[in-house]
Amino acid sequence: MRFRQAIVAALEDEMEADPSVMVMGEDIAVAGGPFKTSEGLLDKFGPNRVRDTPISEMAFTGAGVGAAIAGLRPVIEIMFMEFLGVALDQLVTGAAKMHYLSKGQLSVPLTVRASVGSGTGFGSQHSQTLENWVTATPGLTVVTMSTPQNAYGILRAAIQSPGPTMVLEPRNLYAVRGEVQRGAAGLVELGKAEVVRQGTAVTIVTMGQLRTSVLEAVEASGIDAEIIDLITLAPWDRTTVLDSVAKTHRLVVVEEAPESGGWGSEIVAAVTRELFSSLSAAPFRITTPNVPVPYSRALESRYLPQPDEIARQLTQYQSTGTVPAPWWVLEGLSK
Amino acid sequence: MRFRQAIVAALEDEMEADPSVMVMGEDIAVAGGPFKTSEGLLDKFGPNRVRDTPISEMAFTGAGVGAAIAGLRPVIEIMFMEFLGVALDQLVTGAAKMHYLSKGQLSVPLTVRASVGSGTGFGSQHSQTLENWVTATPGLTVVTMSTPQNAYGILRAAIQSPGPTMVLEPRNLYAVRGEVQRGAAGLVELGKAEVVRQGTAVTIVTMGQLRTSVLEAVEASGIDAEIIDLITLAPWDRTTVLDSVAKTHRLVVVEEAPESGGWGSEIVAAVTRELFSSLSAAPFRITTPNVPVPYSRALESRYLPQPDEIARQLTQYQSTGTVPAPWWVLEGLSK
Amino acid sequence: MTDTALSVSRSSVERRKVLADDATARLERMFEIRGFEERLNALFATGAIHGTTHLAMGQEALAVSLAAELRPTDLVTATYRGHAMALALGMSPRAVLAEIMGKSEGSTGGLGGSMHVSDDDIGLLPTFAIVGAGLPVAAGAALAFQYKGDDSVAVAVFGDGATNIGAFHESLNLAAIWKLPVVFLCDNNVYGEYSRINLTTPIEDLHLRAASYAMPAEVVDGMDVTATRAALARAIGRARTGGGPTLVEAKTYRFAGHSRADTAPYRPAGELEYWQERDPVKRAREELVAGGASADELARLESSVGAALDEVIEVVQALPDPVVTDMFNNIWTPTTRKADS
Amino acid sequence: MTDTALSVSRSSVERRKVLADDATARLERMFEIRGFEERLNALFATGAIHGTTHLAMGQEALAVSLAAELRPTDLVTATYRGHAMALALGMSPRAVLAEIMGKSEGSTGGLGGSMHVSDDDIGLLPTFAIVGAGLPVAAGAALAFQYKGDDSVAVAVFGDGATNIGAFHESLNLAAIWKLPVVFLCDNNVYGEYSRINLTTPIEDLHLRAASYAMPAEVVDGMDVTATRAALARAIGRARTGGGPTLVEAKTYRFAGHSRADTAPYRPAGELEYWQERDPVKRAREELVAGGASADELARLESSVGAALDEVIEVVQALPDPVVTDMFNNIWTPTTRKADS
Ligand SMILES: Cc1ncc(C[n+]2csc(CCOP(=O)(O)OP(=O)(O)O)c2C)c(N)n1
Ligand SMILES: Cc1ncc(C[n+]2csc(CCOP(=O)(O)OP(=O)(O)O)c2C)c(N)n1
Ligand SMILES: [Mg+2]
Ligand SMILES: [Mg+2]
Repeated sequence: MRFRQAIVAALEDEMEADPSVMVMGEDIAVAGGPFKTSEGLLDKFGPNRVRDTPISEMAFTGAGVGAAIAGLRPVIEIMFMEFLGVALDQLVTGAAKMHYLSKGQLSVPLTVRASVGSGTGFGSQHSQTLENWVTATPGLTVVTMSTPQNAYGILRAAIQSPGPTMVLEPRNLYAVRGEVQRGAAGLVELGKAEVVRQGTAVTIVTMGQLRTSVLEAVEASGIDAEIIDLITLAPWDRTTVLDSVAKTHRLVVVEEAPESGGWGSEIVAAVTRELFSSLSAAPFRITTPNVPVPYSRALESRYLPQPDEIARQLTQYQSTGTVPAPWWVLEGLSK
Repeated sequence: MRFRQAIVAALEDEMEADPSVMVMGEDIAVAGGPFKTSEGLLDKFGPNRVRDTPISEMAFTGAGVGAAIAGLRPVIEIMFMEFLGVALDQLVTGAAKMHYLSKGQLSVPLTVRASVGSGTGFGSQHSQTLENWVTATPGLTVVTMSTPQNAYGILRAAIQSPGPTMVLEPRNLYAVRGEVQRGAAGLVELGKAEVVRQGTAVTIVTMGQLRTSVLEAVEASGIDAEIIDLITLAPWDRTTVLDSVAKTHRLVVVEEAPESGGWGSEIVAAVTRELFSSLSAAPFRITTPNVPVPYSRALESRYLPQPDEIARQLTQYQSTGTVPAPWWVLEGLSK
Repeated sequence: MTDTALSVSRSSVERRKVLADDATARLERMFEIRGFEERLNALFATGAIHGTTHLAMGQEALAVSLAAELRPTDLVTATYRGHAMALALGMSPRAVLAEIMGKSEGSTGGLGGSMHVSDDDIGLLPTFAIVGAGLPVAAGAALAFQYKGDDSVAVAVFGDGATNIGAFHESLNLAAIWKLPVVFLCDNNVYGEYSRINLTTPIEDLHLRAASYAMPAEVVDGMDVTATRAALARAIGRARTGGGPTLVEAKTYRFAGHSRADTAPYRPAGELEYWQERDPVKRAREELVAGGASADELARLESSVGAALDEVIEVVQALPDPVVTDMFNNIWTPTTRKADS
Repeated sequence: MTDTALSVSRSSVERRKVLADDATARLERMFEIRGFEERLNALFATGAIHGTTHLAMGQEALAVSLAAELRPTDLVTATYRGHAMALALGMSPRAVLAEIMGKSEGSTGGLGGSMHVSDDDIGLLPTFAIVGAGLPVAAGAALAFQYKGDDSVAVAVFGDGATNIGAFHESLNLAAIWKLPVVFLCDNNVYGEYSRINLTTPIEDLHLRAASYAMPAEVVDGMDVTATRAALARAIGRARTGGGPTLVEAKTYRFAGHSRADTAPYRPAGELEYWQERDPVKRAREELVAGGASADELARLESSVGAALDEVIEVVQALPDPVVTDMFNNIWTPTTRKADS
């Protein structure tokens, strides 16, 4: 099935399993969702459990918080991650601290899904990933997805989790197809990274839509890389990453986030702190440039690190042990 | 004068110098500001230029954007950084991209001031620093302050700058006293870090209210540290930091931000990338723990890295070359 | 007549229950709230307390009438100006003060503080420090009640100033379109921080804003405990019986400044005095006396409440602080979850 | 009669100017907008364009009447559904299409795209892709005009759905309390995305929401270019002469789906047809003919506009893409500033 159908399947299976699960968002009911990630749910579960909201992200995100406190397991859809910019308060300053501010009495089993990322021609206000809005928030779990299978398993795990969980869904993957194992076997454990490919020469940490590009780049370059899909970004799986770098002695983070402020710095800094003396080369990040996401297809397709760019940087890194310059430096632009 | 009076002085001098400078915010006019950072301005400049707003951060932040585009130089006060959680959209998704989205035709000479940080007993929803909400935003300059003198100079420079600038003011410093040189000599250049103390043994990067704690810790420990106050957090001054670490071969970032998601990882990752082979020990960060800011004075006073904790970690790092554990690990808490 | 010393030691649910049918108990609770806040103010002045506080003197009638009408299974979102509401709803002065003083016995173990008192037993969520933030959350709780088909009600308490923030508008719209069992209770105390309402809001009768949502509205003299209770009874009853949300505007007045440091120099001359004439505690007392109660007995009740409060302060001051590692408590992560289960 | 081929090559200010006094020019512009969007839709269907687009067919009268009333020195914030507004205000089809096609000649050099067309010469800010985001910005521009004592006016154009978001409420309140020279123009086209207004909004007459801010309001048939222009003239005149803001609700209808992929299966039967009877282009044409214009000449005008548009499409498709390093243009930092000066 397609990635977006895996989302539907996860919602459907959780709604079947637990009558307290319900979904809300803009045009998710009658229309089945702007990205068809809730198609058929209204027919199956009715208007009490599948609700179209007004254009009011603050109200329905906050309503998700209140409903979660009062016993439901709401799943909120934020159509584009940017729209949290009008409602971030409810999640970061509110929901994430509710357990803390109630001495553990209250739980907020809320799932907030948001589509993220570039590649679909939506321009600079509908293409950011913006993980940094939510990652420095103790009490909030942040996850992302990269295949139809893990989309299914992660979303189900997020809905089951008793704390608030932000789910970042790479919009550009919604149409991707893949096998999906439904049911308990398809679940994904939150807080655990996935080792996508075992290798000994270098550890590559990535997530979201770049997982596929990294795999392609690794295959093209013939480097024996260990590829880790982080899946849970906060709190991320230090053990899996550290164990891998302890073995490979090298780290590259490939991320859809700007060179400045991107999430990969956290991985690099933590790994360097713990494994400095066993590193055989500088850890580094392959990122997007420090620019708003450009619209023109000719530009947007270069904005995100492409397989050939990743392969080029990896190859240079592995052969010289030095950190390669990104394409824009090679094209004469300073950082 | 006090830090908060240096803010007033900066506003006053800019308003004198440029009739297009005006200030808006909640209770900043008649009452002189909740933290008295605009005292006397209403009397001096009148109600057209000094405006009390309704409790509507989205409206008045956005109004600042519109007024800036239409020729004013508005200075917006966000009383507590958290309140941007209801208005972040206007700054990150809007203002920061306006120059880009107009082929450079439009400028947004907007200054958004927000008080940040812990230490004043305001609890978990009024004590965060939240730099990460704004730092991955190409087009937005983010600065902070640490002394009455640089508060004056930075704020004036921010108001003069043709791009949108977010000014993070450590609330806990408002009452601090210091000499302030007004006028051109007191200006601070944005984009440039300040070397607060020259030294050869280790580079310490810090900013905001921790600058003083770091100075104290360095003096107490007798280590010949080079202390850099970042001042501009985005885009930060890579040259000054890299030059310093090239000399000292060591880096410690001391920051008021959680271990996960804090801004210091960016510094560590960039320095490691550029100077890996010349580092003599692992760079690391001294941070706050991954918890919401606790209220009880007994706890809040430990939340922020204290001079003795900083000195302890520095001393161990310098004497052993290994990264020390933070206090909470010593007290039996895992990360 | 309720015994104060006893009521202090009762559970919050029991402390709530006595208000429904006993006018003297309601007056007693108003004495308690007023006395608590007066003492709190004095404690702050001595530096014994960290941070800030927001007093609700003048607004006691509203708190007590809401408490008299709600069930403990209903749910309330209130604000940083929430001590009166917390005491009225049933929290003991000891629990509230311990939290404000950052003691480990406090309702959040001293981790939340003055702006976040809470008590799950009586449905009081940690009070909200962000203006307007409680409204969507109350709407969401109401959604859960509606969803489950139970007849509980959610109440969002907020100020006049909060009616200018987006969350107010969005929440009322959402509640109206879904006919949620929620009461939006606007405590119009004339000021938002240091700004009089006319400086920030183009209308003074905030209940009129309900028309934007085709929502029923009530306006009531919030200094009058009897009238307020009747208005709230109508709104709560409507919500409980499937009639959807109501916007209730209670006209009150903030006798104290906005927060600790504020002496309210911005008040027009005579305004405070005008409202002090309408002091809700005074009025509730007069109403009781007019109904036959002994003025002397009420005075004795007031001083016994005061004495009990003095005792509470002594006790709470001696309570232990949390230990430093307590700051790591109650932060949910996928890993702690496993540890818990 | 205006020559289309010529008007296409005129400056945006000149293209604006012709609308004020010439009903035929207004109809011509409506032909142009309708023709542009029809062709755009077809182009999208062939895959020649990346991303998404939002058509405003059925809403042309509103765009043209606003353009006829505003000065180029006024300022407009519009939405992602902004091509009609951009063309009406004066942008050439070539500039708009080049941007939509991501060409370097586009109004932002192809960096912004369909949702962010802009032209500083006529005060059209990059159109807003976040619902409601343009309202506070328009209020701010109006504040600047008021501050400087100049008689310019700001206009925020937004949809019915946008009246449910917080920014709408906050902006109207702020504009009202400060009496800002701004017009809030709600293009009530009955739908927000795939949701009919009655499913998201408890009232259908959105101008009634002005009462929450003691703000004057107008409601007008937005399919009627003459009536709409008159209503806008009153609101803009009020703003220009110190009378403060107005909320104008124009009743229109969205003939197309929400965006590229949407075929609008959710419409009640007969609704589209009802509104197509009221097609603003058709009505404007009939009005002109009733006033004595030759139907044949208007038909020729329409086809010459179409031919000119076909030419524009040919030309724009052949224009060069931006070069990849262009994505680094126009990002302000303290360092670029020094480089610039
Ligand atoms: C979003 C937000 N903006 C500003 C503040 C600062 N603030 C705290 S209380 C207050 C005044 C609120 O006035 P009102 O709603 O009338 O409630 P009252 O304090 O009178 O009970 C303000 C502006 C805040 N806490 N949250
Ligand atoms: C804050 C925000 N939420 C949701 C969206 C997604 N969205 C884009 S257009 C739209 C519908 C807007 O409806 P309306 O205001 O009536 O304008 P129309 O599209 O009909 O012109 C929505 C929900 C958005 N862009 N911004
Ligand atoms: Mg008030
Ligand atoms: Mg619409």
